[in-house]
Amino acid sequence: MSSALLIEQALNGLQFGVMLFLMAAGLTLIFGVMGVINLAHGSLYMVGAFACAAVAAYTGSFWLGLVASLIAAAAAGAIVEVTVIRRLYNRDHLDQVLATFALILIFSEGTRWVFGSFPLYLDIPKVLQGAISLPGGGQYQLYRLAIIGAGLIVAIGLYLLIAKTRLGMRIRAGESDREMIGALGVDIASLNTIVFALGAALAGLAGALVGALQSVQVGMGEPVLILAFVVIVIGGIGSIKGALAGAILVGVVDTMGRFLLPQLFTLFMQPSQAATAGAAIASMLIYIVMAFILAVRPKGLFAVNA
Amino acid sequence: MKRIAAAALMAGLTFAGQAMAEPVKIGMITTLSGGGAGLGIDIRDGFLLAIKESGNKDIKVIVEDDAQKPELAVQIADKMVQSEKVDILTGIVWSNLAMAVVPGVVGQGTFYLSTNAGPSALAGANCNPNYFNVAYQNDNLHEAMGNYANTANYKKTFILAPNYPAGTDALTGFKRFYKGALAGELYTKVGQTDYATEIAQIRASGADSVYFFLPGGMGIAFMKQYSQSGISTPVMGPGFSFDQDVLGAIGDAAIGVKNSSHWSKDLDNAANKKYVAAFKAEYKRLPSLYATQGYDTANLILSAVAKASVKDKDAFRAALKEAKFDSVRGKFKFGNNNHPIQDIYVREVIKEDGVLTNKIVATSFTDHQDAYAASCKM
Amino acid sequence: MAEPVLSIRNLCKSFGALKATDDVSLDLHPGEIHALIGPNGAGKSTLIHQIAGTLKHNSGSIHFMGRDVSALGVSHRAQLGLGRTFQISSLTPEFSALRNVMLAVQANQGSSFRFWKPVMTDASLKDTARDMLGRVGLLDRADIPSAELSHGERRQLEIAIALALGPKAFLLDEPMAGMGPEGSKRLTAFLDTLRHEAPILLIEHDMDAVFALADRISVLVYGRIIATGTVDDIRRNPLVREAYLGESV
Amino acid sequence: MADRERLVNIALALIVPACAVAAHGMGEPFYVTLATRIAILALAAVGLNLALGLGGLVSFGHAAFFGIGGYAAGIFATHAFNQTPLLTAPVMILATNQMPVIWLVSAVVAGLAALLIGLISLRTSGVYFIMITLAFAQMIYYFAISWPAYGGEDGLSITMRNGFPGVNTLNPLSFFLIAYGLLLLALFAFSRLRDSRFGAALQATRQNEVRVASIGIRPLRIRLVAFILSGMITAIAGALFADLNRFVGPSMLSWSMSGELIVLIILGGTGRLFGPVAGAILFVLFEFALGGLTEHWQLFLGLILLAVVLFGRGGLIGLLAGKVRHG
Repeated sequence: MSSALLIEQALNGLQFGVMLFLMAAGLTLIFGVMGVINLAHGSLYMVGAFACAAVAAYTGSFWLGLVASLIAAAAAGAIVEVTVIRRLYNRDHLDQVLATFALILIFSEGTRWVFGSFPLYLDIPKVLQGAISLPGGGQYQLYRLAIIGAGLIVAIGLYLLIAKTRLGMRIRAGESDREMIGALGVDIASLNTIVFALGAALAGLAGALVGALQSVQVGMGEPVLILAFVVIVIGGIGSIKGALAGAILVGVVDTMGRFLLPQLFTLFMQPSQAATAGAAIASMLIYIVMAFILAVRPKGLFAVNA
Repeated sequence: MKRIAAAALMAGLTFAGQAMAEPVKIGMITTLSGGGAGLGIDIRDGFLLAIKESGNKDIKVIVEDDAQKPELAVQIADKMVQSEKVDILTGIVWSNLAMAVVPGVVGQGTFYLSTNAGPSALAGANCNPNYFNVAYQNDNLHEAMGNYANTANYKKTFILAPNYPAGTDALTGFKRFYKGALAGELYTKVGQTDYATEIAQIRASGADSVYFFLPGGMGIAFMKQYSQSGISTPVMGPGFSFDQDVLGAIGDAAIGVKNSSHWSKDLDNAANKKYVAAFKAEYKRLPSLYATQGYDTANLILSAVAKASVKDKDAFRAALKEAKFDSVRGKFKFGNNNHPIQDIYVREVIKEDGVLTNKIVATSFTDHQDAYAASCKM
Repeated sequence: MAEPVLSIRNLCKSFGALKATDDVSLDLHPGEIHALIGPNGAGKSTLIHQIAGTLKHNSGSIHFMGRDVSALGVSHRAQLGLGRTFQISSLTPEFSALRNVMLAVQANQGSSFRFWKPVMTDASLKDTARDMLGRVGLLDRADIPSAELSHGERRQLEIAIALALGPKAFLLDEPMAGMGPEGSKRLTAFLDTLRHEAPILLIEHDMDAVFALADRISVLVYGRIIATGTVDDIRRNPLVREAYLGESV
Repeated sequence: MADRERLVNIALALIVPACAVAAHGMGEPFYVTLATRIAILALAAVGLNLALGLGGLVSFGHAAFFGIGGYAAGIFATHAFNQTPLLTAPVMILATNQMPVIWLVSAVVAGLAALLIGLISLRTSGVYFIMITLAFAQMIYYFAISWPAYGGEDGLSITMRNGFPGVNTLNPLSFFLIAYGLLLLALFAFSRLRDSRFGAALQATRQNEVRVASIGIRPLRIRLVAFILSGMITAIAGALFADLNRFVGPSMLSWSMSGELIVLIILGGTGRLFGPVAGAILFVLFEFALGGLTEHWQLFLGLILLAVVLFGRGGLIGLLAGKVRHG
């Protein structure tokens, strides 16, 4: 295999990882501040993708769609927080799991009711079509590079938000001591709503960005949700840094596994068999990696309050 | 309690003579919720359209949603057979659901007519006289494309499919007829939505063509990403990856793609013209392959009902097997294993009045039968 | 002098820049009550946590019954005979007082992997547990869920649980807290007899109780032990008077 | 209160077989099948209730054990039907179609899986535990999909339902009675275990882990054993479920199946002896009734679940019999 192909695959892994980061960052932020596990995070991703596709189809502009996806997902997140999640802060995780599981059913069927049963169309914007040359003679798609860039900007933005702003200070305070920030006179209720909407907006952004690459359809959020869980478990729940590291690790391991394992297996198997066996192991690879990491570090790579 | 779509309610008029006929109860289990709902809705709509057109008020259709869950499909099938006492079951979209439901249903002596799924297990050694497939055997469309790849003079095709039985069957089907060399063979994760890795490998392989089998959202994602990546290597796929239900989501990226199908909107026969017009009038959209299979299945049942009582199993079975109905596919007959012997065409995706659709460009097979018929002892 | 039951040498624990335990050495001899006093935030509970194993120390050693227990977990140390009460009552809230103690008896018997016989018909558990509740004067509250007990009653229950473990040493973290003068007096009398069963490391703010009970006292200030000695030694120690007694007595 | 719960339990214990027998008498085998489905799902949930209700271990991966049991039944049935050995090397193992053997195998295999999963996941708690169990179940799910030997995504059809000595399992009522008998057995075992020394330690571990450790009981061991027993019971239910449907496939291992098992318990009442039974009755009836009403039935199912979590705490048993009292 050529080095150009390897570089291209590494970039693919990075891009996949960055997309997972957008999902995982919201999940981990919500958990860190509110202690809530939100299974419906995948639904917010779907909401973002549908909003983007619908608005882009209506206005003809991907960028308006992107804005719409942020607004729609943030709004959906805020509504969910105010109507449902708020009642669950003092409940155990079991109730949170069940309530957000119910929300998945409601979101999925609700979306299907509104948008119908057929997948929607969403294409990448004109400016980002095409590819650029890689060192070594390869080509890489501009849009995917843009996703990597957007993800890194979000990562830096989140870092600045949490490290430098008043909101970030409150988030950090909330992570370490929920009662204390109440005592300091911070309005916890609105802080929670804002954080939840922020996490939702990140999921919506991921949905919109990815929606242009794949099919915008009901149920698109759940497979990503489970991967995002793996990411934050590996990274350490509640840690944004961990989410970034975990996401890129999962993205690269998954991509490279799919790429290299079948080729590795051809060394001692027939091509057809190697292809299926390699693919089978590749599909389990990130879970195996997760198991190993947890065996060594039960609280993940960047454990909060270890 | 149940959704009863009685043809009589829809068609209105009743005739004294028909009122004497024995009622026929048909149970339809199909996917009406979740990500795969579009396929089931098309099957149902096509099926009910044919029943409505017939004006036959003795046919009762009970429709239920399986949510694409095999366990739920089995439960509904049990209910329909044991409690509703339906005479005929139909409607399942997915092979894994069919594998869960069909053996039990036909084992209990109920007729099952497949509107889509055609797993090889039910076509070969486990064929059953009460099981009729009105769609295609799963391998057929892939075989047709393999055959077409020879005609198109492709020498180095890259093939890929999800890593599950239907996927390996698909590529086996393609290879059964394809004579060139393989530039590569890949199995992707079921439900995978990002194909950058695979596309990079296709680009690096120097293939002269690509054949893929990626049903549903997987195919949409693959086609979009493939076209966005700027590769110009021609793509081939089975018809259902380029049919009316998904073309809108793929967009212009699909234009020019060759795909195999046993039906196309532009097939030149009277039944098809009438069907396409009626479907558009009724549902305000173009019919898909799935809708067509539902429509043909309903018409097959109607033709058998006209000949024999559904209570006389042997006579009714014979009437079904005769397949004397006006198929929108033009000609249609069953092989020894109750699977279709039919022509399979190669279509090309075009844009017509601003809508993406297909037109036939070649015939890959004439009177094609599946590869498993020989192992069916029937 | 007999071998100490509990022997702590040069124990250190820091949280970031804060030295919560700073080179602490301490012995607990058979039959004695060794009181640990110090102002709030001096690191008394942190020290108890390290002895019990709920916190890991950074350096130094903890020997219990002649054995280095530094590497052992909480439950292992408890099995060796460390009977601990918590500063803030830590019970199984849904269980009655009796069942709380029964669980400790069961743990002491080392037999939690019995799956079939109902505990409520198990005389060996029930009778022993009732004895323990009787000893701390809680027998008439045996069937009340521990969440519904009064604060003082929960303190008594903590001690009953520790008793049920038949420990080789007691670690009592402010057992008198919030008890009221009458209760404190009774508990003081009770602890006075308890020292013959096993020595007690006692953390307590109630100075009357400490001076009445303690054979020796160690004074902890900012994580360091500034003095150890008899009651009279400590009363007279100028360092202690300045750092501690001067402010709080 | 305790007496009222007993009354509710007896009513629940009688209502399911009464319906099954009545349906059988009226020649409505489907309703017998529905009752069997209730019994089997309840059995699976009894298993989960051991970990979740008594131990507070919110396992979001119990579908793994359910599916392992299902595959054991499917694989044995296939080999027995084709008269091929299960394993030829290193030792020849022949397949049997006798349910008791299959249940034993299901339980042992699931127990081993639970041991491995438990060893890693039980070192964590709370949300970590939820997500890790989910992730392990997904791993097994993907394995089942891409493992071609036993059908992969298509699953495995069971041509002949497995047998039980002296009983015709093809008769719906007989099969119901087997499933129901096992359910009663599991409920009995659950109640004994809950009141036993182990049960006391397990429930105490849920309430206050530090307290349990400080009296010398190792919470990890208690939880691990509970998790294993829990997985074993759920696996036996899985074997029955495959026999009921005459089919096993990866969907039995899917995360939504794990979610449904949790739903059953909460609908019925977490930690309550008959909670799983009440929950299974409600869930199957919802699915059955709503599914026939509208194609958007999952939306309404979601709304009902949400209402139960937000307002109906304690589930059906909590509603009928009041709060839990511990002796």
